[in-house]
Amino acid sequence: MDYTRQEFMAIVTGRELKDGELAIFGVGLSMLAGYFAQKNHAPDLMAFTEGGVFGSTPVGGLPWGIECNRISANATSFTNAIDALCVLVGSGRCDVGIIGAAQLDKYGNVNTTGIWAEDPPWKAGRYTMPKSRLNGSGGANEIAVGCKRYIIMATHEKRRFAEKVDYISSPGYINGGNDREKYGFPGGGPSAIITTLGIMRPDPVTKEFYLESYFPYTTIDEVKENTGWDLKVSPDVKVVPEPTAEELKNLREVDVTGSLRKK
Amino acid sequence: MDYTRQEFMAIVTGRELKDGELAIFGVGLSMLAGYFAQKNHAPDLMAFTEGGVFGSTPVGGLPWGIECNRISANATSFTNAIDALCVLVGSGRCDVGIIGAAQLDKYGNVNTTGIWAEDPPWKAGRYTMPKSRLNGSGGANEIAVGCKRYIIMATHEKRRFAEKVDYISSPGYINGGNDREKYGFPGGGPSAIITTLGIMRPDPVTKEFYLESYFPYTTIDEVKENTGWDLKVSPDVKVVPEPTAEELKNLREVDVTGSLRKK
Amino acid sequence: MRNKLITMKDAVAKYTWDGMTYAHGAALPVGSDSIAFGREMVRQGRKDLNLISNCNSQQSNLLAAVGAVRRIEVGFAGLEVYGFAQGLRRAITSGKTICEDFSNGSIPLRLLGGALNWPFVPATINVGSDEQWCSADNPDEYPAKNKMPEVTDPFTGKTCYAFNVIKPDMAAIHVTMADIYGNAIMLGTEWSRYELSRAAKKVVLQADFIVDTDCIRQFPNLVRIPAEIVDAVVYWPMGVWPQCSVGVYDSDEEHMFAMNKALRTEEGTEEYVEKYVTSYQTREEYLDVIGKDKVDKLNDNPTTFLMDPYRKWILSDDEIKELEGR
Amino acid sequence: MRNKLITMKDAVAKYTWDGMTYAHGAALPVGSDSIAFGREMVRQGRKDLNLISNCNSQQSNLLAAVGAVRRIEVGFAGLEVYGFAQGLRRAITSGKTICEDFSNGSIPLRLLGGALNWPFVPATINVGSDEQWCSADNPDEYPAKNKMPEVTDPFTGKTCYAFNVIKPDMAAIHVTMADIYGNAIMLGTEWSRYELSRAAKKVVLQADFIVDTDCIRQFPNLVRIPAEIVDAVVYWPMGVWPQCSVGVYDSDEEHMFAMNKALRTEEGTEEYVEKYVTSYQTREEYLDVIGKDKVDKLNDNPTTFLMDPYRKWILSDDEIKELEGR
Repeated sequence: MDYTRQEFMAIVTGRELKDGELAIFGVGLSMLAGYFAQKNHAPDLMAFTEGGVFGSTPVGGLPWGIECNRISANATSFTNAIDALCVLVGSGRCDVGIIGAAQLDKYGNVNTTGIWAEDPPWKAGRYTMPKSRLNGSGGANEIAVGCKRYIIMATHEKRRFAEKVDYISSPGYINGGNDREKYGFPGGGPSAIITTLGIMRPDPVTKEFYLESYFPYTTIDEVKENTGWDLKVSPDVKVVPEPTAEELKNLREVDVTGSLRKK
Repeated sequence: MDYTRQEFMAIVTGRELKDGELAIFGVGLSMLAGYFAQKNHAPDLMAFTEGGVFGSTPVGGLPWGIECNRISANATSFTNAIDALCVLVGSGRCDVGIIGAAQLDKYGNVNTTGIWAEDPPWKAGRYTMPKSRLNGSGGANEIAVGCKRYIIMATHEKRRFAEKVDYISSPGYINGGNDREKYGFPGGGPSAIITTLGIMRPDPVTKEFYLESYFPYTTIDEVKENTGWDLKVSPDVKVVPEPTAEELKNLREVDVTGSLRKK
Repeated sequence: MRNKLITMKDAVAKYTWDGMTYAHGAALPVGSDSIAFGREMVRQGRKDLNLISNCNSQQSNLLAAVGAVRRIEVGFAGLEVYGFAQGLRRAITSGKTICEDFSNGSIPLRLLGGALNWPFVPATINVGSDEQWCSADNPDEYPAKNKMPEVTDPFTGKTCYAFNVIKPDMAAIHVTMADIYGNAIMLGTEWSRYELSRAAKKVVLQADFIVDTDCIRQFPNLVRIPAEIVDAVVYWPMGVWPQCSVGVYDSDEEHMFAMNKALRTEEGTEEYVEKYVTSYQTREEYLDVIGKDKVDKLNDNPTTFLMDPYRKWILSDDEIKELEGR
Repeated sequence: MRNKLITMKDAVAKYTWDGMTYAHGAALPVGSDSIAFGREMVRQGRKDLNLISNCNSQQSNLLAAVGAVRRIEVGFAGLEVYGFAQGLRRAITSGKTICEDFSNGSIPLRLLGGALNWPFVPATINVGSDEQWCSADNPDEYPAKNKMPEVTDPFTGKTCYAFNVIKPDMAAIHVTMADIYGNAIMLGTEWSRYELSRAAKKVVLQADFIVDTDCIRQFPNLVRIPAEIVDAVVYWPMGVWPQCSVGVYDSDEEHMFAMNKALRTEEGTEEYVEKYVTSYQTREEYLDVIGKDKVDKLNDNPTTFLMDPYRKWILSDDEIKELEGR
C-alpha cells in the first residue's frame, strides 16, 4: 500500500473519533483527520471549529484557516470564539479535540509558544525571550483544559519529544498523577499521542505516556530512539493495522489538495 | 390648556432627556416620555430597551411590552438582555434611564417587589412574604446601578412616598450621602423624581430629595401632604412651566392610543 | 446529523419530570416563550417544579396557577402592560411557591456562568439592594450572607460580590424557525435564549416554522442555536399564543387579560385549563381553540415582513407530519 | 441618528494616536480584519502601540514589522496554514515588541469583562499553564503571581483564578456591511468582534459594503453591532485583503505568502510598505495595486451566495462619495 507517514498518522487519529460525538478540529492536519473520520466511519460526528463554524465540510481544498471561505461555504451556524472555545469546549461539554504540538513531554504537555536556547522559564526562574518564537496556544489551551479527551498529533522526532517541555502552552497531565485536579479542569486530559511512528497512551496512575502500538514500517527501538524520555513500552505492544484501501480513498477525498501526500 | 396629570408628568420627564444621549426606556409611561422627547426636542436621542431592541419607534400604539411587535416593527438591531442591561447599562455606559416606582423613599430608593402588612424585612430581620406581591426589579436594578443618571416617575401619593421603602428593588442613594460608593456603582444615581405634582432633586451632599418645583395646578402644602417624609423645599422653589401646545401635540402623536389621557 | 423532530406530547414525556429544574425561554412576558410546551406540561400533570424564569410569562403564570411550581427564580414577575401575573402572584402570596428574586440582567449572567462552567459570576448589579439581602431560600437570615456573597478582587483587594451560576436540567426554548436537526433562527430580541440554550443540560425547541436546511445555510449568522446543542425539535404553530412571536403573530390582547384574570383564582384556573389546555389533542384542534379569525388577525401585524426572506423554505404541515417521529 | 461615514484618512487621523491601546478585529489570522485601516496607520506613522490582538493577522504582522508595536497581547501569534507571522516574530525575538501571551478564548473573555465593567473575570482556562506563570510585563517573576492571581470561590471556599479585563482605547473592526449610521452586519464567524465593539472606548468600522438602512431593518437580528456604539464608518472595498471576507472575497494565497516573507526582514518590510502601503491614495488606486484580475478572481469563490440576500441594498461608489464627510 502506498501512503505517506502523515497520511497514516491522520487515519490513525481519525480512528479515535466515534460517531455521534461533538468534536472540535483545529486547522491543518487535525482538521483532515477529523473530516476523514466523518467521511469514513462517523457520519454523525458533530464538528465545529474554534471560530464557531458549525456543521460545515471543507470545499475546494484544505482550509487555510478555521474561518476561511473553504470552511465557511456550507456552514449551518457561525457564532464566535467565546461560544466555541469557552462555552462549548472550556466548560467540559465537548467530547473530543485534536491538537498539534511543536514540542511535547512525557505527561502530554504541549508547547507551541517558544523554544529556548538555554534554560527555559521554569528552569531559569525568569521569563526570557525564546530563541525560537512559536505561535502561542491559540485555542489548544481550551481544548486541553476542557475536552472530555483529546488527541495530540506530532511528527515523531527526538527534539519534539522532550522529558519536560520548555513552556506549557496547553496542559496535559502537568507533573503527572492527579495534577490536573489542582486546577479543577473539567476535561479528562490527552487520551493519546499519535505520531508518525505509533500510538502512545497515558498510564492510568502516573499519566506518563507509554508506547501502546507502533506502525508497521518502524520498530520499537526506532520509536525509543526518537523519543526524548525513557519511553516505556506496553507488555502487550502491538503493530497498528495498516490503512485500508477504503480509508485511504476517504482520506484523499478529504485531502483534495494532497497536502498530506508530500513526502 | 387641557391635559391630564399623567401627560404633564410625561412631558416634564421628557424635558430631562437631551439630544444625542444614549437612553434606555422601560415599558409604559417611561417609554412614552422617552419617545416624546425624541419627537419633541431630541431627534438624535438614541434609545433602546432592555430587550436589546435598538433604533425603533413604536408603531400602532403603546407597546404592550419592551419586546412586542409594536416596538419591533422598525428596529435596527435586536440583541439580548445581557447586551442591553449588563453591557450597555450596568457597565455605566448609558447616559440616562427612566424607571417607575410602586414605592420610593427620600433617598430615591425604589421598591417594585412587595408591600408588607407589618414589618418589612429590614425591620423584621427576616424575609417574610409581602402582603402585596409586586413585579420585582426587572431591568430597573441595572438602570439604577449603571445609568449615568436616571429619572424616577411616580404618581404622587403619600402611600408611595415613604420615609424608607419596604424593599430596595433598585437602589437610589441607599442610606444617603456617599452610600453608593460602598458598592462601586458606576452610575450616578437618580437625578430627579418626577411626579404628578412636581419635580424633586437630591441634595448634593445628603442626597435627600427635596422639592425643586411644582406643577401649576398644585401647592407646596399639597405636595408635602402627599409625601411620606418631611419634605424639604428649595428656597428657590419654582412653578414648572405648563406644557406648550407643541409639546402636547408631540406627546399625543406618540401616545396614539391615549393611554395617558385617561383621567 | 439526526432528525430530531418529535411530537409535543413525546417531547414533554421524554424531557420533563416532577421535581426537575425547568427553564423556559423566553423573550420577556409578552414575547416569544414556549407557552404551548408549558400547556402540555400541565396536561401531563408535571409538578414540584423548580422554575428558572428570566421573566415570568403566561407559561410560568399558568404553571404556578395550577400549583406545579415549588420554587421560582425570576427577574421580573409581572406581565408588563398587562399587569401583575395573577396566577404566579397567588402562588407566591399563598406560600405555595417560593420566589427567589433577581433582576433581568442577573438571571442571564448566571445562565452564562452556568454555560461557561464558572464557579461564580462577578456581581456588579443587584448588590446593595434587597435582591442581595433577601433570600427566599434562607428567609431567617436578613441580610442574607450567602445569596450574593463577598469575594475579594485579587487585582485591587477591594470587596466585590458574586452570583452563583444556573444549570437547568432542561430548557424549552421558543424559536421562530428550526430545521429538523435543531438549527434555529430567532426573530426579535433573543432575550436570554442564547445563554439558556448553553446552560441547560437538555434543550427542546418549540418552533413556529420548520424550514429546510438550505435556509439555515443561507443565513448561518442568524443560527444562534445550532443543532449540535439541541436534543429535540417540536413544531407547534401559534405556540407562543397569547403572547407574540415577532415576525409572525401579534399578542392577543383580549386573551392576555382574560387568561390573567382567570388565573387569579383556583376556580378560574380550572375553567381556563379545561377550555384552553386539555381541550385539544392535535395542532389543528389547538388552532381551532384559538379560532380561525383570531389567528388570521394576529398574523396580520406590522412585523410580518421580517419573515419574508425565509418563507420559501418553510415546510408544509404534511411534510412535517411525514418527518415527525422518524 | 448621525451620518458617520468618513474617509479612511480622517478616521485614522481622528481615532488613533501614538502610544494608544489599539485593538483590531478580527476574525482570526486568515479572516475578516480591518487590515486596510492598519495600512493607513502605517502611512500616518503611528508608533508605540499597545496592541490587543485576539489573534495576530496580517495587520499586527505589518504593524509589528514596521516597529510600531511596543507591546502586544495575543492568543495566537501565527498565520494558520501560512505559518509563523514573520514580522511579529522578528519584532518579538529582537525585543522590540513585548508579547504577553493568552489564548484564543481568554482574550475575548477579558474583552467581555471590560464590556461588563467587571473587576475581573473568573479564569478556568489558561490556568496551570505557562500563560499563567510567564508574564512578559513582569519577566523577573516566575511563576508570575499577578498575571492570573488567586481568588477564593465564596460558595465553596476553593482556590480559583482571575483574569484582568481589557478596555482598548479604540477598536477598528471589519464588518461585511454597514449603513451610514454604523449599524453593521458580519458574515462568517464573529470571532471576538461583538466583545471588542463593547469593550472599546471608541469604535470605527471598516466595511466592504455600505447598505441602505432598509437592509438593516429587514435583518435586525444580524445587526450585532448597532449604530448606538459606533463612532465612525469607513468604506473600503477589499479592505481585508490579502485575507478573506466571508461571503465576499477569498484570501489571496500568493500575497499571503509573499507579504509574510517580505515582513521577515527590515528590507523586505520597507519594500512591501513602498509597494503596498504608501503606493495608493484612493480606493480606486488601492484596487489597482491589488490588480483587477486578482480582485475578480478573489470575488469568485464558494461563499459569495451568502451575500445574495443583501445585494439590492448596496450603495454605489458614487452614492457613498456623496455621503462621505458630510
